[in-house]
Amino acid sequence: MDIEIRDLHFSYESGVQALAGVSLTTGRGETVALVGHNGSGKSTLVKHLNGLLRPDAGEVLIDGKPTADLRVAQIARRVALLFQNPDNQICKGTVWEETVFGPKNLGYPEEKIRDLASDSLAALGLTEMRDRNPHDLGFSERKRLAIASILAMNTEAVVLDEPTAGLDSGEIKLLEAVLRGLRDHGRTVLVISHDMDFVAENMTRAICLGQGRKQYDGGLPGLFGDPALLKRCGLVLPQTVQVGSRLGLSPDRLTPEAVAAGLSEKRPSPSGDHPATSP
Amino acid sequence: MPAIDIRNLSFTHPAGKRPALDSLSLTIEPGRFTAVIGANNAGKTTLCHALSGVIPHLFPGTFEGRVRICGNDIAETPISKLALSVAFVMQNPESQLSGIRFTVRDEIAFGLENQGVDRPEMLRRVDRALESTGLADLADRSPHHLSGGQLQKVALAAAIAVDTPVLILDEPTTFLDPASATEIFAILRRLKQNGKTIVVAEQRLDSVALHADRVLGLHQGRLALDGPPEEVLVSPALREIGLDWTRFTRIAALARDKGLWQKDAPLPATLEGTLNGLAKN
Amino acid sequence: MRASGTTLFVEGQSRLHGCHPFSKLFFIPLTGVAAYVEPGTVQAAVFLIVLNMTLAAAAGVLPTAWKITWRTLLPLALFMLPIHGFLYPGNHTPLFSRQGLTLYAEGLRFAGTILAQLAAVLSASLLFVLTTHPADLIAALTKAGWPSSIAYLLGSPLLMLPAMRDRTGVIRAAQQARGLDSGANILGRIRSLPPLVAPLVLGAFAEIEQRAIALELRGFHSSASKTSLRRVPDSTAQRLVRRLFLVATVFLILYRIMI
Amino acid sequence: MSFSEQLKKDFTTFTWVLIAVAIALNIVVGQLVSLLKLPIFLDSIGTILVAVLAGPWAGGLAGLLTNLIWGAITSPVAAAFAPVAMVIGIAAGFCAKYGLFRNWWLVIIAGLIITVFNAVVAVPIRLYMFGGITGSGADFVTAYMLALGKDLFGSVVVTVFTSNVVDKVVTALLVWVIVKALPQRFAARFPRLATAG
Repeated sequence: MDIEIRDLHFSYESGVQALAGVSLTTGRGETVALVGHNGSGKSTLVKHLNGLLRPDAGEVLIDGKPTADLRVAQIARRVALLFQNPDNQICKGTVWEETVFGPKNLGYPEEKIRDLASDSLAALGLTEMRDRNPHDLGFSERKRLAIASILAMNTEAVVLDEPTAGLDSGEIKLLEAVLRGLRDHGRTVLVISHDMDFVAENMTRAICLGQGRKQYDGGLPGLFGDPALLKRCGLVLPQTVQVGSRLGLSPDRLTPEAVAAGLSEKRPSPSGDHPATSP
Repeated sequence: MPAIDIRNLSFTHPAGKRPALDSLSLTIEPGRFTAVIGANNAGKTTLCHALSGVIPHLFPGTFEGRVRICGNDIAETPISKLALSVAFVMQNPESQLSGIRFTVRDEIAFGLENQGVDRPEMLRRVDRALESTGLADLADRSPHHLSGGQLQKVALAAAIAVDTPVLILDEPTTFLDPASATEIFAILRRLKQNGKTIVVAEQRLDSVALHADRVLGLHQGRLALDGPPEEVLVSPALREIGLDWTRFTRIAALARDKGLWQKDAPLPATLEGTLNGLAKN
Repeated sequence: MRASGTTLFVEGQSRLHGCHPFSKLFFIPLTGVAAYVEPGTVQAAVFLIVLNMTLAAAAGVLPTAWKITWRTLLPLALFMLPIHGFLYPGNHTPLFSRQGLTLYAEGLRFAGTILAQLAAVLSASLLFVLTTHPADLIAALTKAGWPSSIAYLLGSPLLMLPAMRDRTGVIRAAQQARGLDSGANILGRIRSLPPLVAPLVLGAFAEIEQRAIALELRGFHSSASKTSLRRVPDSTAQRLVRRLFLVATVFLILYRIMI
Repeated sequence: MSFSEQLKKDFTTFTWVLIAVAIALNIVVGQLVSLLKLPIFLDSIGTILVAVLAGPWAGGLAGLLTNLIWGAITSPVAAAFAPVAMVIGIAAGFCAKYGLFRNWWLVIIAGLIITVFNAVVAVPIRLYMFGGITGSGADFVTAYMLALGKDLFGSVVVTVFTSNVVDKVVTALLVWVIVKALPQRFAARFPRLATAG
């Protein structure tokens, strides 16, 4: 699915201007990280993607069609949006009921709902908990449930706000597998995150917002190779790039494997006794 | 006298199928910075609760064994008296506010007011806490209009003001951005230098590697790992308790596989450790 | 210090702002009793309204007081004057008649009296609300030896409200994003109520445990005699005036019962 | 300190926070519902929840303070009806105590009982302090009854009852649904739930 945003402006009632002319397009199978410091307009931007906020000026097009005349519940069919705190959406008495809530609202046939919900729960490791009361579960389990219930809506685009907050490394691996699956099915994934290690290893493109404007839009190496930009946007380097940059490797080495490969390329002979680089 | 002394501690929640903590025994000497790591549901929060008196005082459940904080048996000491020796900072910055103080300054003073500290002393201690957390500029703001990171600093300042020898923190940085998390750890580091005993449950292993003197790894309520960070965080057993090495460690391990790491040199868990190790080769 | 929009409190440095909260609080029942004690006479009520509005002006809160008074009393007057004017059961002196509808003097007088009495009590309450920072009331209650739990119940809902209001917005957005259509007909709106209310209630309940723990661990129920960073100035004169208010209130009630 | 004393103490801190949360919920849900333009108020949902979970006196306190606080944040007129809100909480608490929050039709009866007690206190306040009129849509009922020749007292009784009955029944039902959905962890804190739910 293609999402296009044209010159989006938005100010809150309080007078705070959150977006001052943002334009971007995303296409099928892209996994895009939306980064920037707190209050940079990230959440405001994604709320425009499914009509929760309406632009003061500019427009949002989904597959070329403006969203202006569509209700949120209609756009929900195409773009699903996960908020940060799972407790702001969990409203049913069991894990299963919670997962089918979205698909039921979208009016899918019953059999499809059952399949989608079981698949989503399985993907997030919640199958055994389907009859439990969500509020008897721990925070990270509720967070996974919220992700599963968004996934079950089977939309062409998925927007996730801080999906890794509160998850441990095992749970993050589940999430990574889910994102890979979405990408392989040509879905568009947009992730707001402060977790640069997660971004580095799972996203293909970054959009950085600051002061309501787009500060950067492009591949991750371009972002991580610009220290001034990172500082201005309050971002830190992923651990892999921290090592790589100090060793003079280019910032396109985003995984430990890539960094290690870079090291051996730099120094094919391991017996050498010179320091690799000076910091 | 150890700051914390745990003997054979077990705790089972009323609806729990297995114990949240299972025959835990350990002592922590005063002035140490101890990190508690583990997957979700490994028992980190329950341990923090047991170290601050929340268990057994405020949670129903089966409590066995003995926990002493600065010599006080927590099961036998009223919680208001325990508050003199241990302060607790929770994961969620917002729900740990007193809820009845309208400014940051008054919020920080809340614990002192409850202890009956006289006003001049209170002012001194509140100012010092504001200073050491960098909150002086926000002193007259409403705590309910602050960001998560700022709120977490308010919670820390409140703990600093009551000046307890022991400080327990339960995943204080989970909901914070990296910059705020770094600031929190910097404050904790200064507190440690001032002689506080600090126990922090934490998922950010890179921060743990930088600041902790000792790391406790929990797995299903049991103490699975215990040692200095440079041992625990690079131990292969870390994966057995559901955690991953930091990427610094992983890079070093891959380098070792490729022969780019000194033979028999230990793996590091910090950026500097990795850089130094690679430089040495 | 700002009350940050939690109550109607208007910041200021006036003498009324500096008065002890109890002094202003005790004035409300006195006004109420004085205005209602002798039904039918408007003079007392009007005198009190003028007095209170003068005090409000002196405290610099007259514009706010004036606005709230109108906002409250205008709808009341719009209903009360015609309903009682036309339909008050005690009506018998017609004032004006047209197309079978007759406006009566008794009904209008009854409505006018009630409105004046209400305005008197309202203005006295506004003096208290507009010039008392909630933190001062809480500090005063604690100092007077009230249980800390009562102070907690008065203060903490005020401070919880903004966050909870924000949460209702987020919950609405989250559920709409999951296809919940709350803009439809009335049946749809009723059906959308549980998915909106349940997360609000359950989410708030989930925090109760942590809030209770935080209070306990910070010695909220410690038996030590508590001190306060915040100072609420009081004086012998004010204490005397408060006692006077109380005696006058009781006297007026007894007077009403006896006569 | 003995175990039972301790338990009692724990219970109260938890209950105090519950009451505070319920007060905020009353106000916020009340505002949410008026935003959705529904013909009910739902502004005693927290009060009734507390009453069911922690008993009549906790419920009464929640109601009383809700209106006092409401008075401080919107207009002091709300404070005049604080006794009404208190009685709603007390009545709901006794309904729960005597097992009326067990199934849906008993809950409807509880809603009716609450409406009756609501009227007992609301009518005198509305009558003597406000002359029977409070400046809301319900005043049309009063006007209609007066036009039919009823006296002021009778008209106000009818008004108060009709304008509250649907709201109180719906609120009671919603509370019943929420209490059923409470997690075990939470329910364990409230021994009263064993008898009420």
